[in-house]
Amino acid sequence: MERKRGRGLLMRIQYVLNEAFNNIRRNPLVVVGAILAVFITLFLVFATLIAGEIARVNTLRWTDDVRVIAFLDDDADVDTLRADIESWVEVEEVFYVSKPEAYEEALELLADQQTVLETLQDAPEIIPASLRIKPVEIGEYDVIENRLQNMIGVFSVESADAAIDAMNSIRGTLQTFSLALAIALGVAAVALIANTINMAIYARREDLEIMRLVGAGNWFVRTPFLLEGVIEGLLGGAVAVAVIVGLYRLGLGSLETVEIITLEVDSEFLFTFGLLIVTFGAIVGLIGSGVSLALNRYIRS
Amino acid sequence: MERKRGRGLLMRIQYVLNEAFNNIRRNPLVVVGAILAVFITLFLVFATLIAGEIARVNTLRWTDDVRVIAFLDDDADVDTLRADIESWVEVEEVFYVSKPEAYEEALELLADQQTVLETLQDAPEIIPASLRIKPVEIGEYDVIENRLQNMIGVFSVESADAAIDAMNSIRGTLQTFSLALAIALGVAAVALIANTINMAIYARREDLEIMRLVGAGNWFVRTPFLLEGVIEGLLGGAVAVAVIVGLYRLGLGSLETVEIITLEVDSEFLFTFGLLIVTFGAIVGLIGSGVSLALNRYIRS
Amino acid sequence: MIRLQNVTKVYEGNVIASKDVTIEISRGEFVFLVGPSGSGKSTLLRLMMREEKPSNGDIWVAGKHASGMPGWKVPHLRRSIGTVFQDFKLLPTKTVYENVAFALEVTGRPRHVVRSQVPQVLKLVGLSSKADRYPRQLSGGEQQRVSVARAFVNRPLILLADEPTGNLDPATSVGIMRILDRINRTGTTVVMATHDHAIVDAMRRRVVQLERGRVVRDQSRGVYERRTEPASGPPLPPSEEPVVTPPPPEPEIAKVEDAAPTEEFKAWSESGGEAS
Amino acid sequence: MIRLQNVTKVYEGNVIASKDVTIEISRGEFVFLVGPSGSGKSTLLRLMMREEKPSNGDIWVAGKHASGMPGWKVPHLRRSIGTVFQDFKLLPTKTVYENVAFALEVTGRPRHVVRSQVPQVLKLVGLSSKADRYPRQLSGGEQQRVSVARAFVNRPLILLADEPTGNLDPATSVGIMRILDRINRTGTTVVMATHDHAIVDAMRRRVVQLERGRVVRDQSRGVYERRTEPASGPPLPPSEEPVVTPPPPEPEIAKVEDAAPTEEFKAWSESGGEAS
Ligand SMILES: Nc1ncnc2c1ncn2[C@@H]1O[C@H](COP(=O)(O)OP(=O)(O)OP(=O)(O)O)[C@@H](O)[C@H]1O
Ligand SMILES: Nc1ncnc2c1ncn2[C@@H]1O[C@H](COP(=O)(O)OP(=O)(O)OP(=O)(O)O)[C@@H](O)[C@H]1O
Ligand SMILES: [Mg+2]
Ligand SMILES: [Mg+2]
Repeated sequence: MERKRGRGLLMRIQYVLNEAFNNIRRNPLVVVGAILAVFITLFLVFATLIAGEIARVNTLRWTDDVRVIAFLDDDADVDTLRADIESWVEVEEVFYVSKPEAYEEALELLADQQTVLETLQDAPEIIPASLRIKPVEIGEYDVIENRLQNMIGVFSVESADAAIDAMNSIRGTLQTFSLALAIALGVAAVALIANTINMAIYARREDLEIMRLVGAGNWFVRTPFLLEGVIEGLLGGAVAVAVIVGLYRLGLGSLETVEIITLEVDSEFLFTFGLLIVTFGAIVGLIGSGVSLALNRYIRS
Repeated sequence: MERKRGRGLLMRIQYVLNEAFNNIRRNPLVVVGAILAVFITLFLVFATLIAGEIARVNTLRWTDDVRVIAFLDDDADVDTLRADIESWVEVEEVFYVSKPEAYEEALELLADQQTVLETLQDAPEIIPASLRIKPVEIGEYDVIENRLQNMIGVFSVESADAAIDAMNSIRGTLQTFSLALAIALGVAAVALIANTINMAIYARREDLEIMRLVGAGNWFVRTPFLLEGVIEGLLGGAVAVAVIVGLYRLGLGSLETVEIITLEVDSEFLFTFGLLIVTFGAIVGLIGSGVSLALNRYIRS
Repeated sequence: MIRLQNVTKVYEGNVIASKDVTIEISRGEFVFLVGPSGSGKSTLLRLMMREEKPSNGDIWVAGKHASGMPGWKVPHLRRSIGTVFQDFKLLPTKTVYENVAFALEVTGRPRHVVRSQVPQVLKLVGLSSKADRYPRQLSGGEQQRVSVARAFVNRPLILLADEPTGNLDPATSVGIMRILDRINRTGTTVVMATHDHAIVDAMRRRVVQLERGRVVRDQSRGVYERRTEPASGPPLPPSEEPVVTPPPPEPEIAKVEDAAPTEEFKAWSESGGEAS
Repeated sequence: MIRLQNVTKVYEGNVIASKDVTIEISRGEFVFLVGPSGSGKSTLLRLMMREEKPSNGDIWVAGKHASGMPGWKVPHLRRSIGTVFQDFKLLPTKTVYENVAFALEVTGRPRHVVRSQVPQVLKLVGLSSKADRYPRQLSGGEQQRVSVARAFVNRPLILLADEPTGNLDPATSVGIMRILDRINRTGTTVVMATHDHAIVDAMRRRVVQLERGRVVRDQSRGVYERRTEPASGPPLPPSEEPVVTPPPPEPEIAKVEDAAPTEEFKAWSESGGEAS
């Protein structure tokens, strides 16, 4: 009895696989339609995710330049100060800019403010020496600022508060936007794929009715369709990932040199998200066929 | 003969309209599927267009603040200069900033550059009076600069070249991006809608075969399907526009007060693009059904 | 009216469905196509209406070279042919009325013609009360009668009928046959594939018998079975106990539900007004 | 085996297809359902296999309360019933072999049973050489025989056959009837709707006659036509010239193509091994 039941299950699995693959082979138009829908929508989702990642990487680079500047008294003990500050956990790196270097820098920075420049040239010594401190986390600049303010030898602390906040907010906006877009596209993908699979099942409503008339149980009829949905979702997702990765590698080769922003994305990111997209395709395929089987009045008992 | 042919044409138009509406009424699942696909894709396209427009309006506002500054000699004839400059076609407006006003402004602008500030406070008279000139077109700032350079009474001309160029490039990037996105989504929409209508026709392949067997000519069979595609495209597009405009008005009421960027979009823009989207839907519907009729082997003679 | 000249039809998979068939059918003839299942009756009818093209040979129908004409001319040919399909081929999304009207609409008949003809034809086949039903709401025989009604509603030159009584009881079959006979008497050429020996034997018209795609008999005023063939086995097993066998039933007149077919037919055939 | 108790079926649109039908069919009986087109034969068969639920009354099939069982139990009921559908209902995307195998697969039979049974059954109905064709590549009669093969391949307790010979020539019909008769003799209950009076008259089994949804006759060893009914009109019009009328054809034995049905049937019915 036990053995018989086990064999029956094997039979059914074999049947379901057979059935699903035969369906796919014999209804190419419907299947290609479903795969196309999955492909296009997941292509868009994946492209958006990559665009978001490119934005993130690039805006992250901006913040590489964020420094808190401690202007030093002329008699400050630079080496001690520097060693002290370097030991803080919030601090990643500290540079020293001497008075002459600071003057050179000022000349450059203020190049188009002629009036101020002229004034400076009259008194090069008014530009003080400074320590440039790079925070580990961009958000920690105010902690560093507070600690610096109380140190001996530091007469003034400066950080481009407004600039940092602006950068942070642009980064935030870009990330929120690309995430929102990816989610919106994801939702659209679910709806479109479910819709397409629904129509594919509608196109075969007579088959389903006949199967039930011949005595096929609910799961006997449904499982091949569910599996078919999963396979279509998988294929569509895989094609989307392959095309995107292909296009991306192609585009990388021809574009990277012309633009200053980097288009390079972590290949681990590509892999992880590629896998996610394919899984997503499979799940959506399953949901799509599940929903249509549940909705479709031709299949309900 | 003439009259009869005229009546025959009328009969056919009536038949085609009847047929298309009956199809829509009697195959609700297929029709709703097609409309859903049009709706979702055109929703995304239209939303992207509006987001692009919001970005455009907002970045346009930034450039409102673009001014060319002409620093004046202490003995310049301000009124004559001003009248002269105001007469140029490239110039929209000219403001005069006197020496005391310029000093106040400098104090504010350099508030966080303490060292420079201290220097300034020692010699308030080094900040000159100036004319602030607003160009009609942001791109024309260099023409104005050149003309100013040669005028008597102007000792120096300044405009935030780098800033202006950066703004322009951000605007350009945003616009290119949203246009590219809209086009990509548009292409995806065409493919998805055509695909859906194709499957809708596939679901009715038997009907089409039977019609041909009973002696229906190519156009007698096809026109109702083409019309149906157009109607589905129109409806999907109209729903997309209605939903977007509805959501947008709703969002406008609750969001505008919290953000500094404006979300207001010209209602003429909404109207024009709404109409475009609906037309686009109709055309895509027509193309979709046309392509499937051409491709579908069940309908070819 | 219809001429097949050395026609051979080979379906994909090397299935020979017609082999070197030559038949000439004159205007106004009534021809029965008989033969066992799979002998190629439907294939011949499909060739005549150009649903299929012959692999070899030529076919002329209503003066046109059916096997050679370009695809876009086919609808025109089919409009002069009425067809009763073995599997009915009704449009599932149209009602009975609309299915029949469709055959008139494809020829561009004005609406008032459709409005007067369709109800008359439906009355003729006994389906007046079911005009607004969809095919799936009909019994098998009712669907078959809709297919019959659609085939002759536009008074075609040629009527091809593929087992038009296969799903009908003998009484209704006789009714349908009476209608086909009357249509034939008004000049329409009728070709009918059938398995109903009672009908063939009662009507005694030309019989073309097929076997494995070949014409093995072409006899005017023939019967269903060739008499020379010997019975090849024991008869059907009867119930165990012996009973008195009644005389074989004679074909009866139609008991078509709504009205006597004769009057209906008269009304219908006199209302030809608009249609030429 | 099958019991209908005061069964009434009203379709949407207030169509009364069965009216107060009470029938009891015992195990092993062979019942013909006869009656004019639209009299409710298919409806009764649909009710027995629970394709439809009665509007009123109760139905027991194979010891189960078919009209009252929940939907998820229906597949189990149907697996003990083999059905030949009037419109065949073959799966268009499956080959002949697969269509027949499907009826075994739904009951979870092991593969070697499928592999041995299906070819035998196909041989029995004369379709061995067409196992790999798709339904659209078959003639009407061949499709009907596939439907017949599928209905009895899993040796059901009950066989419901809706005009299983409607698209077959008399010889093949007799072949099919011989198979049904043998299946019946092995203990299967057979209910068959038919219009073929030759078959009904030759076999002399129980006949249930319907008219407008009501049972008007229930006669053991009956014939197709009730003899009390008068012929209601003139006979079919014969061809103008008189000819010698041959004697009415007797039903002949099947000329099923591949082999003599008797031996085939023996092989098939002895190979029941795996199936209980
Ligand atoms: N789904 C349905 N909806 C409405 N009416 C229906 C439906 N199915 C059948 N009918 C009607 O019920 C009546 C009986 O139909 P049924 O199919 O049982 O007849 P039948 O005896 O099998 O006839 P036939 O010999 O022509 O096949 C017919 O008048 C038919 O029009
Ligand atoms: N599309 C097709 N592809 C391949 N073979 C086909 C196709 N259509 C028909 N056949 C084969 O051609 C032969 C003749 O078929 P046809 O339909 O003409 O027979 P028929 O005389 O009408 O039979 P029936 O009385 O059963 O309807 C059959 O053996 C059939 O299997
Ligand atoms: Mg046939
Ligand atoms: Mg029936």
